[in-house]
Amino acid sequence: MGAREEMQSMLRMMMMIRNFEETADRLALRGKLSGGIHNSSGQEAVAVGVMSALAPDDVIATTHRSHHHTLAKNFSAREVMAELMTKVTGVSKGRGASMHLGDVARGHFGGNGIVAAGMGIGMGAALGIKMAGDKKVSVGFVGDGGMNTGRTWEAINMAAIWKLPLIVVVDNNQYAVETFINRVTAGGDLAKRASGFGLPASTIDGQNVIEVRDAVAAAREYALAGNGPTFINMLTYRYYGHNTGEKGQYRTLEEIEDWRTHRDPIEQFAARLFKEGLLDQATYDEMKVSVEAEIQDAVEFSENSPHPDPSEVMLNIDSGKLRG
Amino acid sequence: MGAREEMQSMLRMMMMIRNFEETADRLALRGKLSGGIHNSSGQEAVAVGVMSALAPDDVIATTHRSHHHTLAKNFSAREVMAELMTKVTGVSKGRGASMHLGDVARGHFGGNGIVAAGMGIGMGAALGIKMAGDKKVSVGFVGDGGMNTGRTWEAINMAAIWKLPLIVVVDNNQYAVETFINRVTAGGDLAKRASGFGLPASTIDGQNVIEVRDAVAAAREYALAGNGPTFINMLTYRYYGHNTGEKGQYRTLEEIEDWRTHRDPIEQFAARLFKEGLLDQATYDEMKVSVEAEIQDAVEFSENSPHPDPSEVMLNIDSGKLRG
Amino acid sequence: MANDPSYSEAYQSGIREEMYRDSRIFILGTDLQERGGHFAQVKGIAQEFGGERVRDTPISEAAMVAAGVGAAMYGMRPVVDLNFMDFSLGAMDEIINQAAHIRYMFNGSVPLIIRATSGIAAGGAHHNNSFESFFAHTPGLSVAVPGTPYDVKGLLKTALRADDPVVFMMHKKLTGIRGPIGGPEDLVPFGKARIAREGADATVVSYGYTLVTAAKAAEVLAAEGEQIEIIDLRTLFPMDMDAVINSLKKHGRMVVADEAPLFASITAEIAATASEVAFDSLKGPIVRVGAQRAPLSADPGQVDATIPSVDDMVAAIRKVLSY
Amino acid sequence: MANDPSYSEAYQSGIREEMYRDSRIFILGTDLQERGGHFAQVKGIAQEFGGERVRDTPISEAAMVAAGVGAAMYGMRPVVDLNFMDFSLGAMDEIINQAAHIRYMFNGSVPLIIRATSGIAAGGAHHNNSFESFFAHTPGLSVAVPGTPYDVKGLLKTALRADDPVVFMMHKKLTGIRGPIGGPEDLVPFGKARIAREGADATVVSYGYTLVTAAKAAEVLAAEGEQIEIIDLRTLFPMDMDAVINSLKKHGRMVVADEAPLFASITAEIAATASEVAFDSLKGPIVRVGAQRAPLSADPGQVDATIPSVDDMVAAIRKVLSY
Ligand SMILES: Cc1ncc(C[n+]2csc(CCOP(=O)(O)OP(=O)(O)O)c2C)c(N)n1
Ligand SMILES: Cc1ncc(C[n+]2csc(CCOP(=O)(O)OP(=O)(O)O)c2C)c(N)n1
Ligand SMILES: [Mg+2]
Ligand SMILES: [Mg+2]
Repeated sequence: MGAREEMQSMLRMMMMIRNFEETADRLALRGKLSGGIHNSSGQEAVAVGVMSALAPDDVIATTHRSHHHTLAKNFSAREVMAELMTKVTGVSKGRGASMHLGDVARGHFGGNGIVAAGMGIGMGAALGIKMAGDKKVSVGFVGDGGMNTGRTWEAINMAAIWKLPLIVVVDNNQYAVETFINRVTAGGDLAKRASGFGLPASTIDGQNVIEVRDAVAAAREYALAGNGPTFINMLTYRYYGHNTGEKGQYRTLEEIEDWRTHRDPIEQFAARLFKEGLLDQATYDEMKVSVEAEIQDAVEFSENSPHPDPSEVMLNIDSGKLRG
Repeated sequence: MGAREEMQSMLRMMMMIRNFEETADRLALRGKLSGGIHNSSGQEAVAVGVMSALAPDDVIATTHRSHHHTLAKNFSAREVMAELMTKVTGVSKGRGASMHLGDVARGHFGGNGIVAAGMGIGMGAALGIKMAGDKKVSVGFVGDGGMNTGRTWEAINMAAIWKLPLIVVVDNNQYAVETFINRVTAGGDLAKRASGFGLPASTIDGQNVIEVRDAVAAAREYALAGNGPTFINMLTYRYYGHNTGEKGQYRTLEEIEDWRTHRDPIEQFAARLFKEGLLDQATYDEMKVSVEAEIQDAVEFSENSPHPDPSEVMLNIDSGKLRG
Repeated sequence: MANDPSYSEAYQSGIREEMYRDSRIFILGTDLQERGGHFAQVKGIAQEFGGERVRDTPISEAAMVAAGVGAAMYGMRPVVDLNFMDFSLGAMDEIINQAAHIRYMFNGSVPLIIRATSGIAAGGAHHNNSFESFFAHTPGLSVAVPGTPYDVKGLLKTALRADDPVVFMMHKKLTGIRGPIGGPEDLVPFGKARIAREGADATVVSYGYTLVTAAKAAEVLAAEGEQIEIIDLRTLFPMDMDAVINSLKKHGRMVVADEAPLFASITAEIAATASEVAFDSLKGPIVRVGAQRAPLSADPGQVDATIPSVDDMVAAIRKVLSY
Repeated sequence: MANDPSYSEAYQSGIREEMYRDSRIFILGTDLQERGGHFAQVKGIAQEFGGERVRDTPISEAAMVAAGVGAAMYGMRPVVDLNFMDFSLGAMDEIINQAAHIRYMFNGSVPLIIRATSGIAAGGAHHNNSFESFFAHTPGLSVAVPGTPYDVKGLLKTALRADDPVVFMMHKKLTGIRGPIGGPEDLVPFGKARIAREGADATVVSYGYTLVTAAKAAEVLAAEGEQIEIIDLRTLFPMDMDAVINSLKKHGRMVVADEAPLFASITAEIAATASEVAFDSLKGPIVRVGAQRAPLSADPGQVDATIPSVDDMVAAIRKVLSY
């Protein structure tokens, strides 16, 4: 893939995620999904930048806010939207909904309802990769809120001493529900906190998809060379409430507007591509149209898909090999 | 108390702890205790230095290896030895044995069978102190092994953001059972790890009782002034196995001999007092005799004390106020 | 009824009154100050008492409970609010090994409440565990499972005035139900069940949202002339086995129901003990109703298929009526 | 018998053979390499297979289990050795919310063994919890509780060849018992109880060390001419209720025993289900035997007073014999 195509496809993926999220949130507000969602709008560059640096069979494990990661890992809008509606055609066959997107066979070791649990699983996957002698990496996503969960540091320490091919990505939108990071997180820069655990750690602009991609690509090389894990704190922002419908007073409208206006990852990236001659208006407009069509198709597909059969709740709980 | 008396009493306390531990270990090997013990010989300066800087009603919470902390907090050799024999006259009325020494009313919030759990309780005590508006501090002891337990960092972060009057003391004897700290702890100096959590952190010589005392005294002032917690990593060494009878191959006899010969906290301190004219041979000899007598009395007392009544196992499980 | 306080408001009312009464009481947990907790359980309380007594924490469940344990030992009366009971998994050592065992060893009391919302609703496998049996099994812990606004407030008050660790489990699907509540001194004792509905033909023993299912089943059967008694346990430990046995002795027919996976759930304890103690009164076996042994799907239809329905409950009651 | 392998050696034998058979199997935990674990369960294994396949970990129970979960999802077959089951409290989310639920949602198998020593002995309250009922209650988990060296090895092999998370609980006080073990292909299936002693007059259902107590009680009663059958469950989930019911049907007299605090223990499940299923066979109520509801004291006399004694067991059996 040439640079132009690659850049355009990254841009399109971000646009698709944005459209997906805003569409899903609207559907949730209208009661069309199985519960609310955790909207990732504003954080697209993290997801797309990370995945752009990974190989298709690298592993990811993530959080309750994972639509963007999942779509960027090339799960189709159809199967993600269908999962939000808990349809059998969904990523998790309708059993997971918004928080539990995953498919082990495709290297997606799951979203997670439990803060920071996914990162630990990502660490375990990295151990699996190392034990199997494979040339892959595992990415563990965690939020800023997960920086205060003890298991996070257990996992990072373990990855560091064992030099596991793990990349810890902090999808740092600076808030955990209503709680601003600095209110509950001592010590300032998270990269400094992480570096005390003996692994390379940096803080980067999570709104700049190229910066994200390059940082992850470097970390991946480092891991594949047997050097172990890397910690990357990506500063980003979520535009909507923690979950569907939430309208908190814990941050100002000005703050949100400021990020939207001056640091939007999609607008920034599009502007850059325009400037560098890698994108023209017609292509951009076309992208918008095709993204809109893709999401509408996903909604239709999902609405037309059936829910899982209630009678199947006892299927696939275990392998059956230990049944009495 | 004059400097001479204070110094001598610190020295005597260290000597008493040493004698206590070696006596207890011998008793354990002869099956005279209720199980084995975690011998703290070699780590006396940590316990005595810390307690010398505290007020009597400051709170401590500690680990499975806590005889030295408990004795230094002025619990008598009698009641500690009796507890090791699970006698009713013991610190915990015979219910705790070696790992569970504690008496809440006297500011000892307990040894702990669970690595790093005591430190968390110490943090909670510091919160209690702050909420009550009292002028006290809480000391949470934790081993080097506990530096890799997630809850440790949760507690430290919480203490830091809330500026709790907590002093985290790492009783760092460099081994967790058979495991040398550097094999399992990434990032080198623990003080660096801790400083990423936004609190003053230092590594000091845990064999130097005055250095320990002064560091804790400073941390105490800092906490009482409302500035919050301090982390102090105290380098020390245990002379015996992890528990009674253990003779591992995980460290060399030379290493042990080296610490015993060149860094023994008691010998170093005695030599210093001799040199500074704060101790003479007659007093020192007298101390040895009186310590020996004290420990022998403790053993006799304990042996002559009864075990708790088996019929009382259902007493004092709860306050009774919620019984049906 | 429409003007009665909700289940969450009952909690607010109880905690507010007690916080005025006793300055040692304080609350800590995530997202309590502005949001008022994920179930509005402490809505407005931070505004009234300030950020020192309603503390927003980092996402550090172990440290949250440890903070509560240590502060309680020191003499304060903390309420650790975990929002969802599932998150207690991150603090199990602090709850089970520490909070529950301290008094026994160190002779200090631990007046600590661990509140969380529990029970089965939407949200999938990680937010819908049923840990009642874990906590009720643990020596040193008491477990409250209020089924009405009145009991939320009254049990909370009792817990806040005792000196012991209490796990306080409120049911998600009861969050919005309304009903009368008591005044400042209306305490509900632990270990005293409530007869939620009287009836002479058979008894359903339950708690939490399953009481609603049982009530619907009782209505169905009332139409057929069967009078079903419903016992609301209110606390799982201590458990009011006397109330259970007394009811059983009236007619010898009993169903025990909740929505935890059936195997080794708290219903087993009730059925086993009642079968042993009141064996001679039994007209036939006690029948247990519970959830299927499956992680909880996020799909609403599958949720309904996993937990007991009104039909399941009616069938179980009919079975004991058939003896 | 004196030359037979011990319970710990049976484990070593099983893990060694399986590690040769399947290179995906590896072990992680604290102090495994030199010490061989706190119960010598893996003594010599690191020397044989090296430090990559027997990994000494930091004291990070959550990360230990998470490492196992992720590696298992990736296709390896980790054994996470917690040494003491009590330390599982630090990894409860990883065990219950993660390991047990992943297959259901994400369609990947989690061939993970969580081994630890459990049961009541010395050491005090923090090292003597009984969590059998917690794990057996959790959908997605299986629980093995071998009572003999043979079953240690045979159940371990079965677990290592399946694709599911298994909690493998070995009893402290059985660590040194000796007995025959099977060869490389002698597997013991899950969910098949063992008749540890045959008898026609009454049955004791149990597992772990309590089997020893039961055997002693049976000897006492044999002197009086009573033939007591003892069923060793071997796994708590799946549970061989058929074996329990079949034995019960022979005579209608049953005791269910273990040493967990009685309230809401696994004995409740067995008694409740057996009472329900085989109601008509019962000569009288099933009697449960368990520990008192107290944290465990470190005093040996108090330990004995907390858990069931041979006398307690004899008394319970006499009670059912009296029907
Ligand atoms: C262990 C645990 N505690 C609490 C929660 C409730 N909770 C869900 S999301 C969330 C905030 C997470 O913040 P962050 O990690 O920054 O992720 P973000 O929502 O910002 O993407 C909280 C507290 C949870 N799911 N798990
Ligand atoms: C959570 C937990 N995991 C494992 C253990 C078993 N264990 C007891 S002491 C110990 C080593 C502790 O090392 P450290 O913290 O350095 O204390 P030390 O023994 O050196 O004083 C271990 C692993 C435990 N008690 N608790
Ligand atoms: Mg965030
Ligand atoms: Mg150590």
